[in-house]
Amino acid sequence: MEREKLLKPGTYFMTGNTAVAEAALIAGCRFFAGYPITPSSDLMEHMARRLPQVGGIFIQGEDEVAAINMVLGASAAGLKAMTATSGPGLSLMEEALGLGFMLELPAVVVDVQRVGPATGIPTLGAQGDVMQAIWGSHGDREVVVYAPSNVQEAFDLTIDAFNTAEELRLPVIILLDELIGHGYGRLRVPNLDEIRIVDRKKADIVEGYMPFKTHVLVPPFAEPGKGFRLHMTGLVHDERGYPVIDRDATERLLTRLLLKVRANRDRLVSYEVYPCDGIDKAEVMIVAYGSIANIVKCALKRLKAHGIKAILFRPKVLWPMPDVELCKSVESYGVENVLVVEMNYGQYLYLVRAALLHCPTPYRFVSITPGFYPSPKELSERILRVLS
Amino acid sequence: MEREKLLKPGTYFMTGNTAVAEAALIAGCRFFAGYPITPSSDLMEHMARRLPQVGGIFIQGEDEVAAINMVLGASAAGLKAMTATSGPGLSLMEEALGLGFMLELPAVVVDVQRVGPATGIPTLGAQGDVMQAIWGSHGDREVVVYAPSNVQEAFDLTIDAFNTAEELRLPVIILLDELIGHGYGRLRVPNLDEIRIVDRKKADIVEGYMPFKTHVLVPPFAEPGKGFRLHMTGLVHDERGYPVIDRDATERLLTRLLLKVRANRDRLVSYEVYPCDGIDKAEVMIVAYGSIANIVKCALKRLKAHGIKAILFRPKVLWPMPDVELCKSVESYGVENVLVVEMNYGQYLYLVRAALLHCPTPYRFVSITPGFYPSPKELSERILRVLS
Amino acid sequence: MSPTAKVRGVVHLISDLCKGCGICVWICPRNVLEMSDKVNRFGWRIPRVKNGCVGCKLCETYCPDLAIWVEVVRNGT
Amino acid sequence: MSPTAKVRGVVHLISDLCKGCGICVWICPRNVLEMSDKVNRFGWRIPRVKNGCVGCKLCETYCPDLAIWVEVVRNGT
Amino acid sequence: MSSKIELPPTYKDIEDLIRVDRLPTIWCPGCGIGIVLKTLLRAIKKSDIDVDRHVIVSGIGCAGRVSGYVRLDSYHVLHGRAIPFAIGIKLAKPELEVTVVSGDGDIVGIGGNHFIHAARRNHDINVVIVNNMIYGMTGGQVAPTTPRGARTTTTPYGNIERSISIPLLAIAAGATYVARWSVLHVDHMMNSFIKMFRHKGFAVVEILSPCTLFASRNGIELLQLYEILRRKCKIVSNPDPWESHIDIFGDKPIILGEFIEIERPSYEELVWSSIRG
Amino acid sequence: MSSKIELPPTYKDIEDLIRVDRLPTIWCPGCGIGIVLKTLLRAIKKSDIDVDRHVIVSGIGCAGRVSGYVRLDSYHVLHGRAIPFAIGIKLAKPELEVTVVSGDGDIVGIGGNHFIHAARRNHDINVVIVNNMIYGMTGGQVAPTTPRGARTTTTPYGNIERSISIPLLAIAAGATYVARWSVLHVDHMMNSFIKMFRHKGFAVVEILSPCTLFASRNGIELLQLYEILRRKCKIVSNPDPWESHIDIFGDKPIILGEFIEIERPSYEELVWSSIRG
Amino acid sequence: MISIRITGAGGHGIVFAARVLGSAFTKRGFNVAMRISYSPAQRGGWSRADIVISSEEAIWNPIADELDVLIVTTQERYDAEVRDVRHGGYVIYESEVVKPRDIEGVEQIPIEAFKLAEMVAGSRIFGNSVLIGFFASASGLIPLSLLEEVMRELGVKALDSNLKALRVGFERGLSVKIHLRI
Amino acid sequence: MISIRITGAGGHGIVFAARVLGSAFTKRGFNVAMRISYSPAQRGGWSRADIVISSEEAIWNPIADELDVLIVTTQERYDAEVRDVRHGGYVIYESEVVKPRDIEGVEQIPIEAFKLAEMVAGSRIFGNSVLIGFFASASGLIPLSLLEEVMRELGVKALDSNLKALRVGFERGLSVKIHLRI
Ligand SMILES: Cc1ncc(C[n+]2csc(CCOP(=O)(O)OP(=O)(O)O)c2C)c(N)n1
Ligand SMILES: Cc1ncc(C[n+]2csc(CCOP(=O)(O)OP(=O)(O)O)c2C)c(N)n1
Ligand code: SF4
Ligand code: SF4
Ligand code: SF4
Ligand code: SF4
Ligand code: SF4
Ligand code: SF4
Ligand SMILES: [Mg+2]
Ligand SMILES: [Mg+2]
Repeated sequence: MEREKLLKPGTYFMTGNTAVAEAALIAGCRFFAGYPITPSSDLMEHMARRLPQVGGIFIQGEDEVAAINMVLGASAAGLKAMTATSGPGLSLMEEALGLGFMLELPAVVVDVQRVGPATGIPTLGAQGDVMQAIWGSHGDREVVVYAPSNVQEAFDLTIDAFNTAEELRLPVIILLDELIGHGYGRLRVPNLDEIRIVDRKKADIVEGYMPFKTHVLVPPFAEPGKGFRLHMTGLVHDERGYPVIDRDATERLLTRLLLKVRANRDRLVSYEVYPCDGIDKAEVMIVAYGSIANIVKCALKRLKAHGIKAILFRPKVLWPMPDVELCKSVESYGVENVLVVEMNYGQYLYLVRAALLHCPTPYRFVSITPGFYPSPKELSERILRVLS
Repeated sequence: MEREKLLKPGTYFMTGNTAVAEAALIAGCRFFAGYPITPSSDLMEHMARRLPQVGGIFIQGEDEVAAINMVLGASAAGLKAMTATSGPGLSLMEEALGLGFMLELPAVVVDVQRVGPATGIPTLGAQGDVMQAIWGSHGDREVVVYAPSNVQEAFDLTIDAFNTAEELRLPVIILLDELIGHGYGRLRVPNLDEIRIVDRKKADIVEGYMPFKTHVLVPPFAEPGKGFRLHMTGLVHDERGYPVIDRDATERLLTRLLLKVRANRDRLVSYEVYPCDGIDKAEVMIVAYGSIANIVKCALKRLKAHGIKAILFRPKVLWPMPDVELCKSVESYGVENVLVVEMNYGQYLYLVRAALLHCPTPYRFVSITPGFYPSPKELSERILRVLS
Repeated sequence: MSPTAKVRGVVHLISDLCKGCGICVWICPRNVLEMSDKVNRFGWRIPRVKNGCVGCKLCETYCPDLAIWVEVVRNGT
Repeated sequence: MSPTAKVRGVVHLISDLCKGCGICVWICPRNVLEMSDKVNRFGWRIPRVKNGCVGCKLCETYCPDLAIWVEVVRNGT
Repeated sequence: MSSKIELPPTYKDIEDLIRVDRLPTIWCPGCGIGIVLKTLLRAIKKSDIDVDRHVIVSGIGCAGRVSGYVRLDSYHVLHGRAIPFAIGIKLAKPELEVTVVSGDGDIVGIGGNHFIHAARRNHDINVVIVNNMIYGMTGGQVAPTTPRGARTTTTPYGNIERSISIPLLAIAAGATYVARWSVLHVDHMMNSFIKMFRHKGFAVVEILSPCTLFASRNGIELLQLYEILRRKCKIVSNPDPWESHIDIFGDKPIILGEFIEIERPSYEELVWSSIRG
Repeated sequence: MSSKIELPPTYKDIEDLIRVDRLPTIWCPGCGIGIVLKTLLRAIKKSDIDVDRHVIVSGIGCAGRVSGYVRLDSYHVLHGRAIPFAIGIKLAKPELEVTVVSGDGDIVGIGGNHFIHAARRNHDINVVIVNNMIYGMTGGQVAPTTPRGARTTTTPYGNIERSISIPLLAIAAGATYVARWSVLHVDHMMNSFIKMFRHKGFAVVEILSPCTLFASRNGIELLQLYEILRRKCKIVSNPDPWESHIDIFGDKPIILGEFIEIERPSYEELVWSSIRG
Repeated sequence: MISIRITGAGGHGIVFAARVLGSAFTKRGFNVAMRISYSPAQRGGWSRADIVISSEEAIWNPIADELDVLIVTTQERYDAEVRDVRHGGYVIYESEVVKPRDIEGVEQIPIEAFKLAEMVAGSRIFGNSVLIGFFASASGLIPLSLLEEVMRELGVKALDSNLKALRVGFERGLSVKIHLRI
Repeated sequence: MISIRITGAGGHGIVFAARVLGSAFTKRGFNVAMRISYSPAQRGGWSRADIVISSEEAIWNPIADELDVLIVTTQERYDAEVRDVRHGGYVIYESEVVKPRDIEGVEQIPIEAFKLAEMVAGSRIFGNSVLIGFFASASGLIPLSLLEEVMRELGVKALDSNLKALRVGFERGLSVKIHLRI
């Protein structure tokens, strides 16, 4: 019955925010707690309408801190849970993202980016929260950061995001920006059977169950109310979940948690090289993601007209970073110049530079004024100026 | 009279937290709002006792968000203001750090780092908040991050931090860790006259005063109550302080704000190369900062005994990063291997890698378990293992 | 001023400020105002003034946009 | 049990659990307990039991550390 | 866009306090916030405090935009954080008269904790809450003040939450002056504003203000909301805060009035006297 | 450190609910939290709810450590955030009986906003607040509950803030069961705990608990604090929440009792019935 | 690849019109990217939809270098946006409210959408549907039946009136020729 | 460079003793780095101060490879920490409570600090001052007058009693020789 209420297979024309919401429902999300903020509010509003239809719970919290902690609580109780926000809200959620990581609670956080810092320009998109998504919590925590660049990907990567969150038991982030969130595009929804849905592995009741076993990367999940008598704490803890102050226990816990992402990087990494065929050598490789990558694609034609052979390297997953793959592309295409294009003043740029150390290549940066998407023509002119 | 109540010139044996507090008072700090958190609470407690003695205001907020916003308000009213916290609190303050940057309000935020993420280990030090300090807010914001490695530096860099905050009108961060914050060490306080104290430039009342003039990097500060009838907003704004949605105005505002740090990087950058003499070639350059750098210094002797010529490159200011200077040292010492040592699982490492792209050199990383300071012997053994 | 003195009002509209909300129309106790078909340069339909204003200034008081004001004219002056 | 039945108590201390806070000493209506010089393995001074316990169990009830308990012995049994 | 707009002569008294170059405001046609704005400015003019000593702080939201239209020292800060920012200003410069003007969601939603603790400490600041019973700026989501049953974009099936009473919460937390009016009660509002400037301590004035979005989400016209206010508001002297919950679509009257006015040393008095003493 | 500790036979009834392997607790000698812990566990045993359906959530602080000593599904989350986390659990699995146990600072200091809005929405969770009138875990700083005049590490010259009354705040915000006891009122406490488990809606039980740090910062012994409680606490039936401010060093009695017990549909009831309906 | 902009006042149903067009192109198998923008004011002001239709799978960018077609319903928007139309492009304007300037190389096509809507559907608010129909037939890119299908699927209120307006617009467009290649 | 550790129970005044020593070395012109640690329990438990004294300007590290001197006042700490003392190092232990094990190459020096404190100053709580005095004279590194000066400056309560305890400790230490080189 619930299944009937999910988005039917077919072709749609919808916004990125709606696509994320519908994908979440299909992925099994049955809990949403949020707090309004442009340009993510319509995603929340969609969930407010849709969740009760599929037997799920929607609640608007008194603030973002409440929302993310409710999400973690619901996840602790076994539901797939999600929130959506924009930059200011993500800032407020950072502490809890660390808790989710420490308690190994799956959760999906959508950040529909707008111009920052502070209140910035609420209605216009940007790419200013990239480093915050990766590094915004205190202490060492790993996260998986998805950066869809169109409505179809918003849908597909949301499914992936839930699957990853469940499989690795950690909070993951989906970075949209206003242009993708509010922009409409084509969405093809396959038959539900063709969509791979992962549910977290549940623990069986056994005597001596260790909720934080360290010889498996992702211990099975124990649901409350089943008799596990489980203790979870945001303090550094041992295999039983008890707080400890001990070097080995700390090292064991933190490295295991980090390895969920680090040891799985090959599976998590995702990127596109465009055009995918017809080119075997490129002087310039442009690194871009999200909505900006779309404009880059259009600009490539113009660059070609100016005699510049360029390709786009587009991470779909920003973190873990496709750094090895980036270097491979640099090498296999004989790239002479790497050009990072972001709608911010230099963020992912630093990680690209760190990656390039493995295949030293000159690099350049094109900063696009947050909020103001250039046309392909404007962008290609900017690029030409930087390259010359 | 106030001056008499400041720490007298002389030699002291005190904790890093106390040294920061006393330096703040000397630098002119007259407002502190905070919220208790180990291992920074004693800094706040010191201010609670000392501020009223020098005519300053102390208040404990209901949470960290209140504390940092009170600090910004007090700064907006013209006082030099400060707060101190640890990782979880810094997470909660990130949104307001962006506001301070946008409103150009000087403020000093001390983060006495402990083991994270989440609650982690409250009583033990770590270096896990480095990337958060640099990248933790949404949107693009610049910050200056100080990383003293002993009590004397805690004092000296706090003076610098206030001066920078006032001069550039922005929030700056001082990163301590538990070992420096709670550790005792020698402090030599010079005559007050020998300490350079910078006060923000104040605006004069003139018709048509532009609070956010864009042809000066740091516009003079207008105090409320003086008739300026000033408007400040966290929205993107024009020279009058009015919110605007305009590409040029956005570009002008954001680049000017970022340039405060970027254009001043040469003056802000600070680092030590150790030993500062007696070595002209080093196979290995260790990059470390804060308390870990002290242990590295002691370990160098042991490395030498193993026939390894190594030097320490220690940023005192983590951001802006001494990247050019790092490369210069790599080149001038003929370094063959760079070794980053941090008490985390790899943070500053990424920025070191990005820097090394300008002087490609093999690198290694030594991760020290957060909370558990190694002895020089343990550390040198770790290093030897990594190098072999 | 004697309470029986006859008072009337002359209503002025700053059409650029008006947003056509109709509060003035709604609140006027004498039905002096009604919405017109005229739009201002921001595209808002603005009210029209009819006769019978007694100068009570309710319209002025409750206009959120400072767009309407009333000149009170005392009898004989 | 008749209300006049004489009741006494035998007080037991789990010394490992005691933190020597003295609540039991303070609360005992019969002054049955007093702090001793004995320390337990965590270094806490622990109380000593004297005579006269009436088995009211106040000490047990208010010991925060579950360290003291009272066996109530009824007269004649 | 807004070149050369001039205010009517009847607003000459407050013309110097308005950023006329920013008119018309961004508010919807008929939005009550404009009435609050002009009443506030008139009260400032009538207060015995030099206008240059008045400072306005607001958070984010439609009501928060007030700070941008006043020609006064004014700060438009983070969503929910106007109160701590204002406290920082007031503590630093006690000679300033600091007034927070912001929305219901901003002050008692996300900012609720600052609100209750500022009331408790009796900070000597004024808080004007424009209560439109909804999150206006973000497009009409449920607010803590939204009446039970009301429809909003996040309560498409009707709100199941009880709405908060701002006067009751304020008094329970420790506020020392608390009043409630609607935008239809301009004289009372003005009077309360003047009182709150004089008051030494935490003063809260809640103003009920009709919102287009609240109306349309609930299938009525904005003017019908005004009509409801006109019909249902009842001014009570010494009103009982326990009776102050707002039942906008029900039968119960909406209680207006001054709920409390007491003296208690403000935080600023105490802290400054301890420093000077 | 704590090998082979065995509980006294009189605790056999709750032995299975205690993580005996973690004893002794980290709490100071004489800390009242231990009394709350054992009373809570006894109440859980006496509740009609299967122990496996009980869930404990706590924030950070000395009182927050309770969750680590109970052998129940238990979550020790962020400072101030136990309530939203608990709400998440309860909404997701309404069959669980979710109880928050945490400190005064955690719940009404940093967590104050969650507290008032959870009360307003009448979430069907229980909140036990161990009020020691100070921030214990961090070494004795002022809390919103610290009495005026009291010394703490951050009020070295005496506290100038008014302390909050938890019952008053809870009721004003909308809580439907509110009681206050001290650790010296074990039977009443137990009774209230059992009641709160039965209660459908937001139930708050405040327990006054002496703290070594509060005592020593104010120049008295811990046992003197116990003595003050014994002397000054007064159990009142239908106590007036406005009279519930605590004046620990003054002459006024400390009012204990059940401040409110009313029925109002809980958020969970409403949301689940709308989904099922 | 073609780019279309529809713009006008807040109440003109711009977004709805754009969604109908976008959905129709999507159903025809194209990649459609669309962006919505509003004037900064809280209420009132203008709205705008930019649609880029592409036959290349990987292209999802709604931001075009220049417009092939501008559909506009207020003078203010006309004045602000007409310069974005490419040489050889088209402007379709509501001829009751918009007074076009002379522009070299741009074909400007009037249609009294509001009046027609009022006539056939009883209200000017269906003017947007007239415009969609007009563009569809003039460009020859979308059959009427597809538009009707989309409108039904979108679940609009007052479907009948919208359909009426749509049809009259479509009819009018038949006598006009707009040459576009996707 | 020398490293000293002082450790014992929570109430033993460990931190105070360490601050006095650290301040005295600082006043003698050395670089002193000191670290304080506590057992995890909220109250009670142990405390520990590690002091490293260096004559090199740039060295500020309180974490030593091994201890030159361990000063200890509980059996539990003795058992836990004695292994950190280097070959050739020293242990100064409170002889009433600590029963030392036999350790090759480590000189273990008893002093009944608590009893002496009780005798000369009226309370065992001044045992920490006895230990400082004892170490100062035994090592010959700090003159009595300097310790007295530091104690005065630190503004301790019960200064007189502390000074008495300090002096008796210093006296006792004169007959012992600890060889350390900074
Ligand atoms: C941290 C943060 N969260 C969310 C927002 C988005 N936001 C802007 S205004 C607003 C609510 C406005 O409601 P209210 O305070 O009632 O003011 P109104 O617009 O109704 O006057 C929200 C949620 C934000 N700016 N910052
Ligand atoms: C975000 C955050 N801020 C601050 C802290 C530090 N902290 C831990 S417990 C605590 C206060 C504890 O006081 P209370 O809640 O009254 O509990 P108690 O220890 O008195 O039982 C604080 C401030 C923290 N862990 N996280
Ligand atoms: S109340 Fe003011 S804005 Fe509204 S219609 Fe009347 S004049 Fe225009
Ligand atoms: S002044 Fe009074 S009578 Fe005259 S138009 Fe205005 S509201 Fe009507
Ligand atoms: S009350 Fe308990 S812990 Fe305290 S002294 Fe008595 S037995 Fe020991
Ligand atoms: S049972 Fe009662 S009488 Fe006996 S020792 Fe305990 S408190 Fe005293
Ligand atoms: S949304 Fe509501 S509060 Fe905001 S401007 Fe419009 S009417 Fe006013
Ligand atoms: S500090 Fe206070 S609350 Fe914390 S354990 Fe000690 S006595 Fe208990
Ligand atoms: Mg509102
Ligand atoms: Mg407490």
